[in-house]
Amino acid sequence: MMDQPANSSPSNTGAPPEVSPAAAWLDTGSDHALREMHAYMRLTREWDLRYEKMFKTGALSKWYSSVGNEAATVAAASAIEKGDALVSLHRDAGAILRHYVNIETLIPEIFPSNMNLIRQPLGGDSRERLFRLACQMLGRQHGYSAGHERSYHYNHMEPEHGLIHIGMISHLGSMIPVAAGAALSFQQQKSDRVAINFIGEGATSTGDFHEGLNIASVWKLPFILIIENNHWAFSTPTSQQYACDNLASRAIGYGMAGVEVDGNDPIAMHQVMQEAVQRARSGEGPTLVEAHVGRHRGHSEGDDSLDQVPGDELRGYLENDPMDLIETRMVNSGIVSRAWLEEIREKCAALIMEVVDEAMSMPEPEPNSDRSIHAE
Amino acid sequence: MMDQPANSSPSNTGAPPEVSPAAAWLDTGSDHALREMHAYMRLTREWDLRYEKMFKTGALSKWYSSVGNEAATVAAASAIEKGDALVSLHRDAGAILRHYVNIETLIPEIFPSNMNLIRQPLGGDSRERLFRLACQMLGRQHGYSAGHERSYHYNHMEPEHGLIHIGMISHLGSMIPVAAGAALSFQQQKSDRVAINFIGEGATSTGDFHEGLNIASVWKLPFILIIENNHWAFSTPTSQQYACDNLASRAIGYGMAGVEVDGNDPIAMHQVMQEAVQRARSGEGPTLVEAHVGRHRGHSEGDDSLDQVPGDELRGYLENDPMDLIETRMVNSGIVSRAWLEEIREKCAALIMEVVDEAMSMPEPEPNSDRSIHAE
Amino acid sequence: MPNEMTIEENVLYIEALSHALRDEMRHDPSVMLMGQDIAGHGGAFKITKGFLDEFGPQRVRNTPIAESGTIGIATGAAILGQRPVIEMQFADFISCGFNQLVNVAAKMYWRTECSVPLVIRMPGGGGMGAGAFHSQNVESWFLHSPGLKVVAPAFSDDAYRLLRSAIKDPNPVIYFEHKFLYRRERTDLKGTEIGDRVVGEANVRRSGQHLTSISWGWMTHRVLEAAEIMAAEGIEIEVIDLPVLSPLDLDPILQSIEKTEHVAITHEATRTCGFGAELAARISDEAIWNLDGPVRRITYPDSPSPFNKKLEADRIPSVDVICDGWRQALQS
Amino acid sequence: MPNEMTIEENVLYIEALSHALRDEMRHDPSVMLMGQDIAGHGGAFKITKGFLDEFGPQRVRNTPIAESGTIGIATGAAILGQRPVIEMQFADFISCGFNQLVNVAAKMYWRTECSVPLVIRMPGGGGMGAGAFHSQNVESWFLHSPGLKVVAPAFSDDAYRLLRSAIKDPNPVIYFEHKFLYRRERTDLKGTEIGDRVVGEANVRRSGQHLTSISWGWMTHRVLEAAEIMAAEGIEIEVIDLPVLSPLDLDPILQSIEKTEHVAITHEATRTCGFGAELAARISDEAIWNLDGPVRRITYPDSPSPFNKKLEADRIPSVDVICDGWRQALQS
Ligand SMILES: Cc1ncc(C[n+]2csc(CCOP(=O)(O)OP(=O)(O)O)c2C)c(N)n1
Ligand SMILES: Cc1ncc(C[n+]2csc(CCOP(=O)(O)OP(=O)(O)O)c2C)c(N)n1
Ligand SMILES: [Mg+2]
Ligand SMILES: [Mg+2]
Repeated sequence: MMDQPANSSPSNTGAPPEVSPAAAWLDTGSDHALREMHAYMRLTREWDLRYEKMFKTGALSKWYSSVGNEAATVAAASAIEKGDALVSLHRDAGAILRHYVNIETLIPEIFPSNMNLIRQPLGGDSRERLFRLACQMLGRQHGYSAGHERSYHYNHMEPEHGLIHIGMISHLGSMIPVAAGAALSFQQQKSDRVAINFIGEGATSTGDFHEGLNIASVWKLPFILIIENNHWAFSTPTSQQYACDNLASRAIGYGMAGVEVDGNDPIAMHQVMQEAVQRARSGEGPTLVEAHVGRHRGHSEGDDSLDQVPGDELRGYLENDPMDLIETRMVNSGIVSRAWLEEIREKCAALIMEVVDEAMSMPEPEPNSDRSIHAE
Repeated sequence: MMDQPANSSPSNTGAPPEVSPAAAWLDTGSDHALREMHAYMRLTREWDLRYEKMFKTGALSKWYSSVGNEAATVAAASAIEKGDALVSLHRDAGAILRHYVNIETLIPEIFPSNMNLIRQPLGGDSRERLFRLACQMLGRQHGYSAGHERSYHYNHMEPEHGLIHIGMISHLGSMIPVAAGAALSFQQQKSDRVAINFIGEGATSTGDFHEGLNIASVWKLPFILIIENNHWAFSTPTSQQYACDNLASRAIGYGMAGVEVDGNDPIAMHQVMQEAVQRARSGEGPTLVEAHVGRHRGHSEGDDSLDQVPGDELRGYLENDPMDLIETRMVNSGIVSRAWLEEIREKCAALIMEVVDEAMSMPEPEPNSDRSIHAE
Repeated sequence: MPNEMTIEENVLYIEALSHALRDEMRHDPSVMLMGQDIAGHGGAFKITKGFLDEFGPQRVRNTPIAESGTIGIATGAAILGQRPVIEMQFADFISCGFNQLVNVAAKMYWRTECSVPLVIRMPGGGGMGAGAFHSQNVESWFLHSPGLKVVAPAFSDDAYRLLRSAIKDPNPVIYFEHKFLYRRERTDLKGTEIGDRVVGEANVRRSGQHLTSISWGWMTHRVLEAAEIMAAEGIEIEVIDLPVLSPLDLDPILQSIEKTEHVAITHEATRTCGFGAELAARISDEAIWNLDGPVRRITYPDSPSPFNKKLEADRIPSVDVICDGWRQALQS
Repeated sequence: MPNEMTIEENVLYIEALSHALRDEMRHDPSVMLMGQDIAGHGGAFKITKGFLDEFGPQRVRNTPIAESGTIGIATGAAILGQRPVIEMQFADFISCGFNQLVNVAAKMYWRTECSVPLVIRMPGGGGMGAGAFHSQNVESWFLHSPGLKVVAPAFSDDAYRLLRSAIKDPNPVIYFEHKFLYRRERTDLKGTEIGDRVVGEANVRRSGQHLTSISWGWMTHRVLEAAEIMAAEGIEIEVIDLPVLSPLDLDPILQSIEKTEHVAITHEATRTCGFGAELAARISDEAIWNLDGPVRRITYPDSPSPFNKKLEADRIPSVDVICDGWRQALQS
């Protein structure tokens, strides 16, 4: 019988795995790193809270919340650069916002002027991107799919700024091979760019997970798949989804690198991602990252699927809210004050409110049943 | 990064892994065990040689040879009993013959009268089964699919004898979930029966391999999947098929038992299978068995795919022909003489010749384009 | 086991489905359910809420997210005596289990004479702004795949009766249930006898002498509405509903056409190679001399489903579009 | 890069495919091939033999046995500038990659305005006793899936020209090549201009005034043979071959029917919801007043393909069956 890998994860108790220490390379700049991560996490949190509210008031018919996923997604996207491909799923607002938006151009006072960002920002108009994103969520003409597709089901390309973003289709697992294919295009073009993609732990049961990762590893594609393991797929717990100790161990079966990480810790997450990106850029092939995050909401707003989550487990997730964790850490280490965090929160909320209100006032698309199904 | 499992296999050099010792439980009866395995392996070998010849003379339009797979398949099927389900692929004549036929009723002098068979044989008419199998290979009316399906693409059920055999469809991987479903039916019926299924190493890349094994493990189904790793899929070597050290390690990612074994050694193979069957019968769930076998022939007769196999590697396979290995072992340990082995060979060849000739003289089916697509 | 029937007035379509599943599970212990989130949660639409408690985790199984694996496992279990009923969370996801369905399950009986008593429940259709992947009507793929039976009821009573028949049938049955009807359609369950096979059915739901309309699922309701409007104009539409698409019962259609000499097919599926094409082909083959005009097809265009509701509404045949289609058919 | 054309006489269908791939790979460095056993071995049919040596392992890639993964990866690469051409080892295996094709690749442009220049080569069709899983004709599934183009050439010259056009086209193209024709059909490659899009084509391959026949792929050859027989009886068939099924060029068909007033469609695919149904529906919708009889469909029955050659031959429309179908069409 095969040995089980040594570092199996704690089983799905409420508490996430122990917080890993920040990476050595970030030590000197860790104040900066925390501030940067935090700003985007906060922007993402306010983004979601806004739509959750709109769902409650009936202004929106459906919403999949990414509350709880902010540390994992923001930190993951912090590891990619101009020309890299982001392929996102339904709880990846953090990755999208991190990649699309230079927050300091929208809220100039948010960072000290001498702050080094972890990565160089993409060029282009952050405000317009954020605005179009809001239009997209609301099915407006000005959204990225002109009202034809829902929420995160769109692509957005700005070749002039090296922005490559491929959104999801509903069929889970399908985007894994597609994202690996983006990585293949880089390999073919002999560029050192990489593609990153997200997947829920539930969708690791799909055939496309297997086929996509296997080919990616055989072809040594510059590809990173991040499992956002929130321990529930709709109403299905991991015990009914898979029987292995941890999903990162599947990497063994593909002969690729596999890492398990606390997805509530953006610094640990970022380090893992940096290493994976480095591996990919240097031709050493793909990495499977399993990031444990908490399940804070129902599967989608308004459903009662949270009822399936045992009270203890849920409490563990809420007590380890990545927003709270990072803010406590920042305050405890004296980087910022609670008052300043509150100011940031208000600024982010105000920005989102403004953008979403503006999007709400935009026109819906006009009937066009002749929209072409073929590129001309 | 995940640890690699300790017992990784030798990479695909020509030579198979070292021969494991026969299992302790077989020690006392190992003469018998070898004789039994050998008889069925020889029957299988002669079966294939006959069709290979018919292919060469044009009497048959296509043939996938199972030469080289006899030890693995015969030993695997020796581990199942009445009421268990056999789900076979294209190189599993050994398993089918072992399961269908009581060779001692066809060639009464083949075993000493005091010999204990590893398992109790199924009841029913061995000669008729063998004959119908030949008719099936030749597309005759009397075959198991009445000429509608090719070669091993058929099912055969004899409920009164506890014979449950589901054959393949062409689409590789598809039968894995189906075989797991047979195991599910046993679980539902609270019986302790098991289902075994075979797959080539190439077809482990299919999504159905993943989906089937994952569900089987989550549901703890009494299911055993045997990978016949002949290191080539048509013309594709394992280096272009997967990047892991060995396929048994995939079991880790499903939280199931996984074993790598020398498929040229029927005693080692049988031991592994016995353990797996035991595990399944006692409710401990599925096992993934990776049996290394040699690639002795082209993918199908008459193609030139063997040209892709490096000469050294091919030589290694031929030198480790499981027929030769077992016969040398039997002779060296004084169980039988070369002359007796030759007699067995002749008897098996004569039996096959007779049955196949008889099948050749049988009528082909009559046109019936109204054969029902629905059960009435 | 008891073979009890639910007899109840004014039953929601979605409740009819629950009743059928529950009654059939009580009746036949080999019936088992598989699907994503169908156990504790009761499924995305709560059709199996409470089933886990009544029937236990062996017979009501949450599956991993693996449509192909699930259909394959159900097929294997069905060959050996179980009667699995699979819930697709949405009909659209069947594409992920397509091979198992069209190549393994569908062809099994013809190939091997082993029967595969398997039902796949397919919550399908649009009208709710659910976008390109939660709105599709894909019956035609399966009608073009020999070996499957295909059901698509429009009314609660048909839904109840045919779901039970589908489970009893020894063949794989693709059972399309329309999400738009779940909480909108109500009919009495009267205890109509339940067949142990799915057979062709073409039911005249309204009589008329000017034009024969053929439809199924949600569209039958729009057609009935449209027929009211036309009646006010003095035009009487004969409305034929097809709760069973395969096997097809063509005779009532041909008889109706003999009377009306005009025919229109309305479907929500995209146009090219939809079932409307097959019906049109059959009708013009067998009844061309009775026709006083071409067979009209009133369908979704060849397009994915838009998320924006206005855009979607622009594509689904509306009552107005149906009436217009009929007027044109009658003019030509 | 050179845009050279192969000009050669008497070229086998299978060689035309090789030439098209090679010429297009020489012309456009973004073209890459993926498929099982296509590299060193040159594919199950040896169409890409020698390509590995000429173009190297980056552009000629053996894939693991993973149709869905392969199509998905090709789709991702296509979005970002590659032009992948996938070889299915047999067309039948497309069912394993069905979701990627109909939901990801097909809908991508409509959803996102990102184009997916992808070709899937599908060695399909029967006639060789290859059984239920190596003989299917599944074009209709894809014709019912908006966003795909579908090609099915009958002649070497069309095969060459349309494969090159398909690779240049910015859309996913399902390219059916018929295995029975591989080593039987020969035509001259004359250097006909190559479009950079696949557009509808309906080509009159023989003129006649009594009946319009529509077909594609292998069946066009049987139809031409049958037309000879009928000619000897004084009946002139107008043979229209459709090398492109989608987009459909209907006009030449309607024009022909205006003249002949009779029409029959012959296809090797199973009958129900096959493309014959769509053609029959379109024709009877747009040309019913020109028809002097129903639209006949001469097709495979709704059945899998038998292994035994006699049983198979009994199902594929033969020259005799085609002639009979026509005679009936002309009588009615
Ligand atoms: C192929 C497929 N099957 C079923 C669904 C329905 N579905 C949507 S989300 C979901 C659960 C996803 O769980 P997980 O992958 O863990 O992601 P999470 O929502 O927890 O982030 C399911 C079953 C789907 N989208 N695709
Ligand atoms: C889904 C699918 N794709 C492709 C094929 C074509 N094919 C038939 S056999 C084969 C190679 C199989 O290799 P392996 O699984 O290693 O089995 P082996 O023949 O070596 O025993 C391939 C690619 C198939 N049958 N099914
Ligand atoms: Mg989850
Ligand atoms: Mg192999």
